[in-house]
Amino acid sequence: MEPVVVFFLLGVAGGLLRSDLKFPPAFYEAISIYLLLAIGLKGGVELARHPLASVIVPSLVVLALGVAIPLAAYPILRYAGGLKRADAASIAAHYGSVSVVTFAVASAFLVRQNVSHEGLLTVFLVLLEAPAILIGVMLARGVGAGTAFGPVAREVVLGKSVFLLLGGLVVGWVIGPEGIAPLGPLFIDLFKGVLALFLLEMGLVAARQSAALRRFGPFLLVFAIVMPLLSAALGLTAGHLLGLSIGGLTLLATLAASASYIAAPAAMRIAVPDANPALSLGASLGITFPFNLIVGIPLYYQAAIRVNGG
Amino acid sequence: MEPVVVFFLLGVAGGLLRSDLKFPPAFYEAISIYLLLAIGLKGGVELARHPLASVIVPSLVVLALGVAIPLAAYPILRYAGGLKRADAASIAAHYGSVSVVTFAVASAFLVRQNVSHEGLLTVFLVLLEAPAILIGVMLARGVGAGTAFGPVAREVVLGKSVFLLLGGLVVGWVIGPEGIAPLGPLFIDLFKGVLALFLLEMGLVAARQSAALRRFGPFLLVFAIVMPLLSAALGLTAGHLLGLSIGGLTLLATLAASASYIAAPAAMRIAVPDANPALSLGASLGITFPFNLIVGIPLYYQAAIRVNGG
Amino acid sequence: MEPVVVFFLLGVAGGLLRSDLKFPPAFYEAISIYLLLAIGLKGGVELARHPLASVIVPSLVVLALGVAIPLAAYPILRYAGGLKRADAASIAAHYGSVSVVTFAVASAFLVRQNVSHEGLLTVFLVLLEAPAILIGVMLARGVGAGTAFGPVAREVVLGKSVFLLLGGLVVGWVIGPEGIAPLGPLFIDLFKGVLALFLLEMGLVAARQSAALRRFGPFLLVFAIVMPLLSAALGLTAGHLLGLSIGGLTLLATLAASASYIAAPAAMRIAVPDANPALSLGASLGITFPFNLIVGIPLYYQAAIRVNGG
Amino acid sequence: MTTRRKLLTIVCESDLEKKLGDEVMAFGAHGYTVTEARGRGAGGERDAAWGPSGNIRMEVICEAAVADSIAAHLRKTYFEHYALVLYMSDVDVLRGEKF
Amino acid sequence: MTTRRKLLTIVCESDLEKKLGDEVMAFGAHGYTVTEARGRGAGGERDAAWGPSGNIRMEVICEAAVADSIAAHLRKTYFEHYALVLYMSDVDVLRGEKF
Amino acid sequence: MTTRRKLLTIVCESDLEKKLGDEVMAFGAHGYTVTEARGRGAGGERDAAWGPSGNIRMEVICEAAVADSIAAHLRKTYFEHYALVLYMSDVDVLRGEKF
Ligand SMILES: Nc1ncnc2c1ncn2[C@@H]1O[C@H](COP(=O)(O)O)[C@@H](O)[C@H]1O
Ligand SMILES: Nc1ncnc2c1ncn2[C@@H]1O[C@H](COP(=O)(O)O)[C@@H](O)[C@H]1O
Ligand SMILES: Nc1ncnc2c1ncn2[C@@H]1O[C@H](COP(=O)(O)O)[C@@H](O)[C@H]1O
Ligand code: NA
Ligand code: NA
Ligand code: NA
Repeated sequence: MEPVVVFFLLGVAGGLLRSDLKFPPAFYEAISIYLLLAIGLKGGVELARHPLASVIVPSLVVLALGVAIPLAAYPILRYAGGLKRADAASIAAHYGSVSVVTFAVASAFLVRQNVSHEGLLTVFLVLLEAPAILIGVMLARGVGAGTAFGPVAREVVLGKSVFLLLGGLVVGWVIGPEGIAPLGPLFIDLFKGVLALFLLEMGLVAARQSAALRRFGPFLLVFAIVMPLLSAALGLTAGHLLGLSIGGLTLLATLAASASYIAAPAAMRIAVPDANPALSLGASLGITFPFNLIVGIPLYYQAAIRVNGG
Repeated sequence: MEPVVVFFLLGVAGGLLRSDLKFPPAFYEAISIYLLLAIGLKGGVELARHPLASVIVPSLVVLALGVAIPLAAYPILRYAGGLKRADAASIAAHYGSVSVVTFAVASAFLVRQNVSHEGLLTVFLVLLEAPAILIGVMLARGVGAGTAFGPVAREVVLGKSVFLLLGGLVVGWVIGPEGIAPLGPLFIDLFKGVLALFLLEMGLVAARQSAALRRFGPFLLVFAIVMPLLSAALGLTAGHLLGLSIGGLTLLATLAASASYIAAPAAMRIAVPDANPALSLGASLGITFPFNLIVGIPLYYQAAIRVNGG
Repeated sequence: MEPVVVFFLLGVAGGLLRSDLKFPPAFYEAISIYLLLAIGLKGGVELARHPLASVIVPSLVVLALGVAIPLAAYPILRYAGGLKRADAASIAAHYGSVSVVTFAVASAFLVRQNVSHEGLLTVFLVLLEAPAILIGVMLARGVGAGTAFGPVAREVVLGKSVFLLLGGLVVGWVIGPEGIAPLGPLFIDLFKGVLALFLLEMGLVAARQSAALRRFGPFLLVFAIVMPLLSAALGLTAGHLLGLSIGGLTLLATLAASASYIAAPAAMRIAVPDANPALSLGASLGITFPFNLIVGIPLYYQAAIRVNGG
Repeated sequence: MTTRRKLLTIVCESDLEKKLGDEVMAFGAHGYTVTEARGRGAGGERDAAWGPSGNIRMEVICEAAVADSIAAHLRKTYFEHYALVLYMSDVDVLRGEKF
Repeated sequence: MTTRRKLLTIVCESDLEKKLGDEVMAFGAHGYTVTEARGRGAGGERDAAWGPSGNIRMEVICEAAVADSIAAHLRKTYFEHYALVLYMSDVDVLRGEKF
Repeated sequence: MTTRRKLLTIVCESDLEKKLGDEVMAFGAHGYTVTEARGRGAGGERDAAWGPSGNIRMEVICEAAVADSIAAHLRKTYFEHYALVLYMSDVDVLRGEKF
């Protein structure tokens, strides 16, 4: 098992045993800032190696993926699950958006397998963060006259997640490989250790979220495991269209399968007040996140091998 | 002098000069989490090299040491020192338990002397943390019918110190040397620097604690220097029984001699309310901690050489 | 462009676009503590290579520089700018004191140019921090009978900036090159990455400060660009007197040109209450800081080459 | 020397801080003070261990009429769907014209 | 529109947070709010510079009878051995049934 | 069982904490509690994003006469040049002799 995932399990154990370990809020914040920026930087440096024009078509395909997943999730939640409109829309937004940490764990997994991937994937990560959130708001409110998407769009794009990822991407692209070298000890070498710390904390939190979920019956539990598999299939299809390598396929499937628990919750809380956050966080963080870490990523990797080899 | 100890002295100077330097509480917390986890991890990786069965007998000996020290300290405090029961019990608990940072400084000291030690020592560190605290509660309350040790035991074992040390130990043991490698830049390479930062902060705090102690007369001052010497002798005896190397002997003596100022204060504050925390912290952090750092560790090392050579 | 400056520009962009990215106060504090201590340490280690006596004359020259700059700035602010006495005095203090981060960026710039500098420069940094603040208080209050400079002097010297720089210097000097080695991964290798993070945050803050400045008309804006050029010229003169190398000249010019936004604001706020902090911070942080980072440092380097070559 | 004003205290999830701050000002308050908080209530424990679980505590000193209209607005807008607690008391302020 | 309730504020050492929270609920309160604090008092300065020296500030809105029984309990249990300060005032709440 | 005292609350820029704490004690208070804060007011937003932009919130429980003399002192010393807000209310304390 990927070492950083063991830290996650330690956190889950602590949460279940009700250990009084708690990260100070400022520490949690600082680690988040670091991880987002570091991922952006690394992606930007990779990106500097490619001509910018080659990014356009793949980006459009990935944007379509970011729209398709919440549109696919919504009817399942609304009609198969019988959830009320706001909840279905909010959960759809969470599953259409992405988990940056799941992406980071999948990257670490690939490094251990000695499998490389396209630099473009970090761009995909950024591109997938926002669209599903906007779709979610539309699904909840309808595309009526009175709906103002501007503020929500602004909120998401200038929200700290996208700002740091995108900002890191641009900075990495500007300063390039030699520029990043003296910053490497912080942003590259420490990355995996900090990720391990973050996963320890997320384990503590996830243990509590999954407890909250129990109240809502088996449908969400099943959804939180089946939906990532569907999304991963969509991701693999999109990646196959784009001719991605095995590493790229694995990461795109992981992105598709992952569910947001940072950007989406904050945005949905304001934009769709009548959605219950315990449902969406319980599913995305309490079930899907651990599922992807432990079962999903290796699975998507195997699938990527088949798709690429076939 | 060990470089990290110089940081401690800088902190003491700042405290005495009343500098307005103050670590934000979240920073102090974050550093503590890091140090405890890193020590656990390193120990766990070491441990993975030994068969688990060989741990049992040494563990029992060390547990006995953890019981013996507070039982030895209590009558001294109560009868020679004339302290009231609760205070004697609480201070005994502090001196029976251990200071993780003193252990870390002793390890750094050994690295500078090019002396290695058994991987087991981190296990001993974890084992010595809790028993003395329980003994302290018994000494304060009596072992009567109405006494509930469950909650105290639970509190200590799931408290963040033991949880992180033990959790780190297990994670290190599970992921082993290759698993820790990519985490090394954070958890190994930075360790000593972070320890230096922590010692700077502890210097600031210790300066204030030792000031508080002045109010309580010379007995505690003498106790805070003589008790570590007695405990170190007990530790050396136990280590000799176990056939430890010079490095192992030094560390076990240091553990025995060190007094807790994180786990014990929190537990005693709840379990033995009528003990005055200024007494126990003044002695353990204000006197014994600096004494061990500056005088104790080199002394225990010399003693370990004699014991091992003899 | 120096990579860390790109992080600053990202922060400025975030500030202007009103991104909701915000560093937790404890993170900002922790980074400040780290940077000050690391700079002190590095300087102390350098210093250990020189005989202490050789420091005395240069120190006196640099102290004179620290007195001359605020005395030169004050009449400009008061009579050319028409500012009221307290404001002129406070701004003069800011420009006479120094910006530690500007110094760090200039050092990074020199490393990229493969230009070395005298170890003494960190001592100069410490020496330049305080005198201008005292001069500022005198200018504001007059050197009358009732004026108590003791408290202000105490405040500045034991304030965390000077304490950490000076403390780091002493510790570095005591432990020397071999002592610092095991601490290097934290205090040396990570330095530039942490500096980048800090500059990102300062960009967010500077964007807001420069907005505040707009209210106060063009004089301050011009002052905030012309004054550093004048000070840099004074710094080059002093450096030439001392026979500094090109690297040393660049750094001393940068120190002279830089304006404080940590130590000076805190001290002036208490000592000169009727000075408006929006003016001094708007100028020093909103204009002079970015100006030095982007335009100033390369300029002072070019000038240093001429001075040294001439 | 002192004037009587209302002190309105709001405890709610951190995500609302920005929106609430703007609304409070729009209703005629001239300022507010925010501290980080955690707590327990009908919605369970909110322990501030990570972003979405933090609370804030916002205090607004203002005229009684302003306090009432803010309270009415919050009641209408947030009570149904958000963890939000609100209470009022009288305080005596210096410089009454400031609030 | 509003109901009168008691606001009980407790300032004490951080170590007590968990225990106090449970006790307050056990005495019939339906919630509480905690913020980090530091301070000075009879026990000297508590500057939150490290774990054992931090305070918390806990607020409980509840019925007067509940406030009184909590206060009586705290007085009995903690006054002698802990740094703990406690005060009460009246506040007007919306949704009085909540508290 | 309880005694009536004044609760004086001061919100101001963090830089004043040390000075204010000493002054409050000098005027006869026996303690105070401080929490970190941020806010908005006549002086614009103070968002605590970096050192100079943070606020503190200080509470002092004391006798009415002490509260008045502290308030008068703060009014004289700080109102003109500092971001500082101050308000008072009545609270009921246990152990009245402590305050
Ligand atoms: N009775 C109470 N007294 C003080 N604070 C409360 C009370 N009830 C709730 N709170 C605070 O308000 C937040 C939201 O409350 P609730 O909507 O009841 O979950 C809680 O997390 C607490 O911080
Ligand atoms: N008069 C007071 N006003 C406000 N807070 C106080 C007062 N006295 C004590 N405190 C707070 O209560 C804590 C414990 O007080 P004590 O038990 O008096 O040391 C202090 O650290 C302060 O935070
Ligand atoms: N009406 C108000 N209600 C609550 N807090 C306020 C109010 N006005 C100002 N404050 C606080 O006091 C600080 C200084 O206020 P000011 O001097 O008006 O800028 C602000 O940053 C707020 O934290
Ligand atoms: Na997804
Ligand atoms: Na011990
Ligand atoms: Na200068």
